[in-house]
Amino acid sequence: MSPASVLDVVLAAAVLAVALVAVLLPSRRGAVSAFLVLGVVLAVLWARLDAPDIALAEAALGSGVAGALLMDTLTADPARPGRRAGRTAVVVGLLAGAVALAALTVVVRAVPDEPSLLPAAVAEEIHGAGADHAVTAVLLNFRSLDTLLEAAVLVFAAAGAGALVRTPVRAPDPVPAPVTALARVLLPALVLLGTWLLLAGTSRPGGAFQAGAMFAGALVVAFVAGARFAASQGTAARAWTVAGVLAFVALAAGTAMLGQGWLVLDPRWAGAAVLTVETVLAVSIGVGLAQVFVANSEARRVPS
Amino acid sequence: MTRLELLLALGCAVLVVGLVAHLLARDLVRRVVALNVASAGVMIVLLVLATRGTEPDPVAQALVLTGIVIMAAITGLALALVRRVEAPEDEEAP
Amino acid sequence: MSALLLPALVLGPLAAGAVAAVVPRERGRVRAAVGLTTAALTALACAVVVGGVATAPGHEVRVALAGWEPPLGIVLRADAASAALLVLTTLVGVAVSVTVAVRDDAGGGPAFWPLWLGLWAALHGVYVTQDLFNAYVLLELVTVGAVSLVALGKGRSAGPALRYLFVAVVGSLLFLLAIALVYAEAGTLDMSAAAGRVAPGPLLTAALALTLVGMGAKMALFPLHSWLPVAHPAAPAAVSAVLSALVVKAALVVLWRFWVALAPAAGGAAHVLAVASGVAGSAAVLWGGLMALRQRRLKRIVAYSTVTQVGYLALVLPLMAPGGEAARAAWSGGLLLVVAHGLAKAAMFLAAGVLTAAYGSDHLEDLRGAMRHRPWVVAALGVAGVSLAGLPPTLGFAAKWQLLAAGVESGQWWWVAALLAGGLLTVGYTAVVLRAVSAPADAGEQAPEPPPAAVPTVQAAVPLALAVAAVVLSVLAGGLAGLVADTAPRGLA
Amino acid sequence: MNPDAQVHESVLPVVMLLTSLVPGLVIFFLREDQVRLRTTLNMAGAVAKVALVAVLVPLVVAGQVQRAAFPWLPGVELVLTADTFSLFFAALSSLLWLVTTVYAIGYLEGAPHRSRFFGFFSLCVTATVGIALAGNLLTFLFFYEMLTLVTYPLVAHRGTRAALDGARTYLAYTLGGGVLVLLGVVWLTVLVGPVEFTAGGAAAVAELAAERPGTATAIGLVLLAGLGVKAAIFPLHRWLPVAMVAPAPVSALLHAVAVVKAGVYGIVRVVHDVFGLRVFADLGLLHVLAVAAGVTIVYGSLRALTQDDLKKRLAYSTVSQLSYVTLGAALLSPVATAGALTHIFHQGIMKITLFFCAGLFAEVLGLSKVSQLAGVARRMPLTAIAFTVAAFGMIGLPPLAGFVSKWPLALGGLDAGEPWVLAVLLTSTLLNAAYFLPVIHTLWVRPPEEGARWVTEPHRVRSIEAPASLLVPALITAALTLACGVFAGWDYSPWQIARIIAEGSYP
Repeated sequence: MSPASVLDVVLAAAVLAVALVAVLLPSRRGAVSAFLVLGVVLAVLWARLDAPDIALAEAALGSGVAGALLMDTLTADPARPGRRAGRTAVVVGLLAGAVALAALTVVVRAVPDEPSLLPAAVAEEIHGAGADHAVTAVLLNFRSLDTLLEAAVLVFAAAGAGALVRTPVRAPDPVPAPVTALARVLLPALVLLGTWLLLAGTSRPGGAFQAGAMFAGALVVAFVAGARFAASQGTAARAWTVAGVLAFVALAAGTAMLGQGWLVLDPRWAGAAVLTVETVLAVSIGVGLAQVFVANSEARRVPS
Repeated sequence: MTRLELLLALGCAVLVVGLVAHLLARDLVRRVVALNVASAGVMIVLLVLATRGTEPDPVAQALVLTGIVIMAAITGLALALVRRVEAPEDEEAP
Repeated sequence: MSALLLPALVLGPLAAGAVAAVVPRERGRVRAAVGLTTAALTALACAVVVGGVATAPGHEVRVALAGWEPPLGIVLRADAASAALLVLTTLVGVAVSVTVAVRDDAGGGPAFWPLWLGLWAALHGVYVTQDLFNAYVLLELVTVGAVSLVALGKGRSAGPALRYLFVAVVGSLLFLLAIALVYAEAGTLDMSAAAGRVAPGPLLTAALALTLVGMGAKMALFPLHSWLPVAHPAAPAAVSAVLSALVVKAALVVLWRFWVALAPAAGGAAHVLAVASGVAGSAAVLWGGLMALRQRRLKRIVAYSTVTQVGYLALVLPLMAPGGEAARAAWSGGLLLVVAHGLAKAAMFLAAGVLTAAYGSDHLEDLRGAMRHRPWVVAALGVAGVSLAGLPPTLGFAAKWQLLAAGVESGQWWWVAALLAGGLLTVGYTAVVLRAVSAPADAGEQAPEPPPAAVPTVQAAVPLALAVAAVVLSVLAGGLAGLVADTAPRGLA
Repeated sequence: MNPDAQVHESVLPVVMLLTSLVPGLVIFFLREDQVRLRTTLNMAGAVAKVALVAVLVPLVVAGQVQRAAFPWLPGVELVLTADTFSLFFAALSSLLWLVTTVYAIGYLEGAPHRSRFFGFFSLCVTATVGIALAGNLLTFLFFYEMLTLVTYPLVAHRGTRAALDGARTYLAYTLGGGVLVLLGVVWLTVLVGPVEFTAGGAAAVAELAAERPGTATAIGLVLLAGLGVKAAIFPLHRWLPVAMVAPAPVSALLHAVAVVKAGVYGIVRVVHDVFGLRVFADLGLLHVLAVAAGVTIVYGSLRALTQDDLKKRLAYSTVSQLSYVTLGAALLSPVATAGALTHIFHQGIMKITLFFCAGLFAEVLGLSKVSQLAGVARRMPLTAIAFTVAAFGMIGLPPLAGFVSKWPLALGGLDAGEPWVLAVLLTSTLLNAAYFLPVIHTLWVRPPEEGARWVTEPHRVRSIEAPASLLVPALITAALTLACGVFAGWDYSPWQIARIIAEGSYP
């Protein structure tokens, strides 16, 4: 590979610097803000690394949703001064870190500069995989089990966070007028953007997860703006949360029963299957992430 | 130093920074942030590995996509737990 | 048939968990019904798959998902080791499901069901996946389920749950880096394919070390164990049973699979790491045993006992190293120990749950008289303790025999000494518990024995059933060990 | 042990185990008040076991060996064999189990937790018979450890602090020993494969001893040290006097039928049937064992002298008497071997009589100290007679059982060229007399203490001096003590059988 350009060095330095700031700032607010900045810097790095999907996902999920969750934590209780670790612990920790870093630096120098087996294999098989975009084909066909299980992680994280909620959820009340106004603009924009990402995902960067993150964003905005439906933790919301996983499992079981084998997609209808699963998955991810958010924002509230 | 080595080292550095901070921090939210930083470090390593050929490696990118979503879900759960830990005593009792 | 059912072992409970999550929390009976039905079907499917493994040529059942072979696709493969784990998981899973279905406060309420079923699915996945990254995703699913379940505990269980989450995620990140390093060198994520495409060097050494540390943290290997005695007792009784019996094993299985596939290619570095694992394991055996002896709360004793047992399991790596007969014995002994420990530990935690429910506390002082009022629960504790200590006539004895044979065979006397000492410590803390529950009748200074509260008979019977299973299965130890030994791993180069 | 024996695959050894295992498991589930059912089960199992032994003895003496084997782990089998030696020990334990069961039913009448007690009681005998029938070291170990576990609840049965402390000491010692036995068995099995007990020693072990004498010596030492705990060899004997807090029938089991016998039986099996006497002697271990046994004999007797507690005195006596067996097993002489084997049987019936009597004194009159027994023979003449017979037997007076086993031991010592053995036996006999004769004197000659409760309280009118279920077993075993001495020449007497067994050790 080419030697490192100045841009690479600058970008690397920026990432490292922001990461250090994010972990060094003593206040929660500072740490969280720096982390959000890290998300932006990383998105640039991802773009530089020819990974537009990741850049989108990072923007939407990594810093978008995670950031929103963190921000919400802050607003809940901003004044919590961090205690300091003991001096010995700090020294030991820093030393161990330095040793580990030195060792890892040696290790990564041994990484061979040649592509893995997989890009060629993907390129060979992508026709009939149901998506022209390679990343989508990997996610929804070649390694669909990973994707199914990842959706399951989200479902059960939402269930786990939901189980921590011990009082009924209410939307914030009253809502300041500017928030409502902003919501009216943001809501349709986010839904549209999500839908576009979803549809585009089969042939271009984008897909269920990025779209789901947009939908989640929309729901969170609606929640903050006081919309009752967004605060719901009822059966319908839970049903939407799990719909993606269930649809995926149904597809898997269906293909198995048809005699093709688990998750084996026939090229004739692979495209339709992929798009269908992606759509349900995107909605599920949206609702699921929103559920985690709602569970969080509620959990701090002392019951009256 | 090649770009590959530089960026791989960057990923490792971010990982180590995140882990050390996670272990040393006492504030729970900061520990969650540090964990996310560490996770970003691993993602950098994977994505840098994906750039080794002429075409970007879609599998490695898919892995990172999956990893990011999982990390978001875990962050959500972690923060819900942080809330619960920091909740007033009376709320904890069922 | 078994190949058809193999993916169902993962996807079935997963879907059932999702369905249970939709059922309103107020409808606890419905959730329990979903859970019990799933448990029964899962047990059936497990039996078919295990039967398939036993009869299949080469003792393996293999499915390439989505029709894609490695390196592109993900392969699920059940071998003899998977079969052993599936047997354990089925027994413990059914026991736990029945316990919670009878009265759901044993599991922390109706929220238990979706999380438990999801966890169950993930465990099955971990046992059978051949793909490194898939193993990572499954481990995260295990973590999410297990942590959420811990948080269902009474009192302040969120803190221990969060601590557990942190450790588990750090472990996963280290493992993910290890995966990246293997991928960087081998260009594939399939474990067996990667095995042929790696060579000794810093990449492989680092990958093995990172996996050892990462999985060590997840399974509470000394000195990364301190979260376990906090998190496991904080959980509801049925959850503690699942955590100690099964969840700890998920990380262990990943470590073993990774090790068996890749360590032989790593040369001398693998030997050094194996010794490190042995040292940590020995220290865990002694430290965990001594700490267990000092505890005055039943659940803490059982939790420290898990620290000890994880130590035994860490000894398997150095014991396998010389290859040949030793590797065969160590591998089959390790797997027998996983099953024996799982059954015993589930029995102990469920028994502890019954006693806690009956006496309102798990302080040994409060359990005086349990021997008289709850003899079957105490018997479960006793028999389980005997199996843990590796004494006949239990499965634990068969396991310990194999491990000792491996150690003697290869002249690794240090590990032999640790194994023997650990057995004595186990008897020690089991005896402390038994002594406490059989309160001296002549102890005039103590208050009279507290009358226990009523506990459903089924809940009280389940621990004994599990403990008896540890005795009965010892008859089948030979078959299991033979099956496992046929596919024993190579030693290190 | 007979090398020419024909081996028959048979279920009989398994049935022998089941006759006590099944009743034991069922009894656990009985309610406390189901006395009749429990008694029936107990007695049926005990009688069936004795009957089975009676059926097997002629077969085995005629040279048939009944064998049952089960694959366990790859390359390792669990083997049950009814050969002459195993049947010898099995006969002892089944016979004494039968009388002890009768005794225990009477002893525990109305006491709490009887289902638990008799459940473990039956498991204890199952384990002992398993030890007797074990055909290889692994099987021996299997039941040896099981015996420890099922005896623990019996020792702790009373649930008092003293009982729990005693049980803890018992467990610590025996499991510590068990760990060593485990290590030795694994070690040997790994090196030479599973070793079946073979008269005169296993060929594979002899090869090992020739090629790697150091390793073989180490294995032998580890095994001896482990077995030495239950065989109560000094200084590993400390648990035995402490464990006498157990109820009297349990003490009888510990001292006569099960635990200590398992230890010496194991030593004989290891020395004679695993290594072989000559191999063991060549390794230099025979001397070590003989000296340890000699020291223990004298030490136990000396300690017994000073005990006022009757059961404690008997316990130290056991320590001493057991090492007679060990000593005989460690002498390179067929006479000594036969004497040692005979003493396994004879010491059992004599010591159980003594414990039965001690239990009778305690139960009927509430007396547990030697000094309290003055004149008790007037009140309990039959018990006193039984005690006296057994005590004389222990001292080794002819024509009682003790003489039949001690005399060949002394001869064997000379035969083996170890004259110091004679000195040890003489000293011990004098000491035996010194601690038993005062008890007998106290019982029969000394006048009752003024104001002892049993003197002042009115004698409850009874046809005999004590409940029959307690007295009759003691009388039976006392009669056996006499019979084994008088009829030592009979074909099926313990002495004759022991001689047959002993021949096998000298191929």
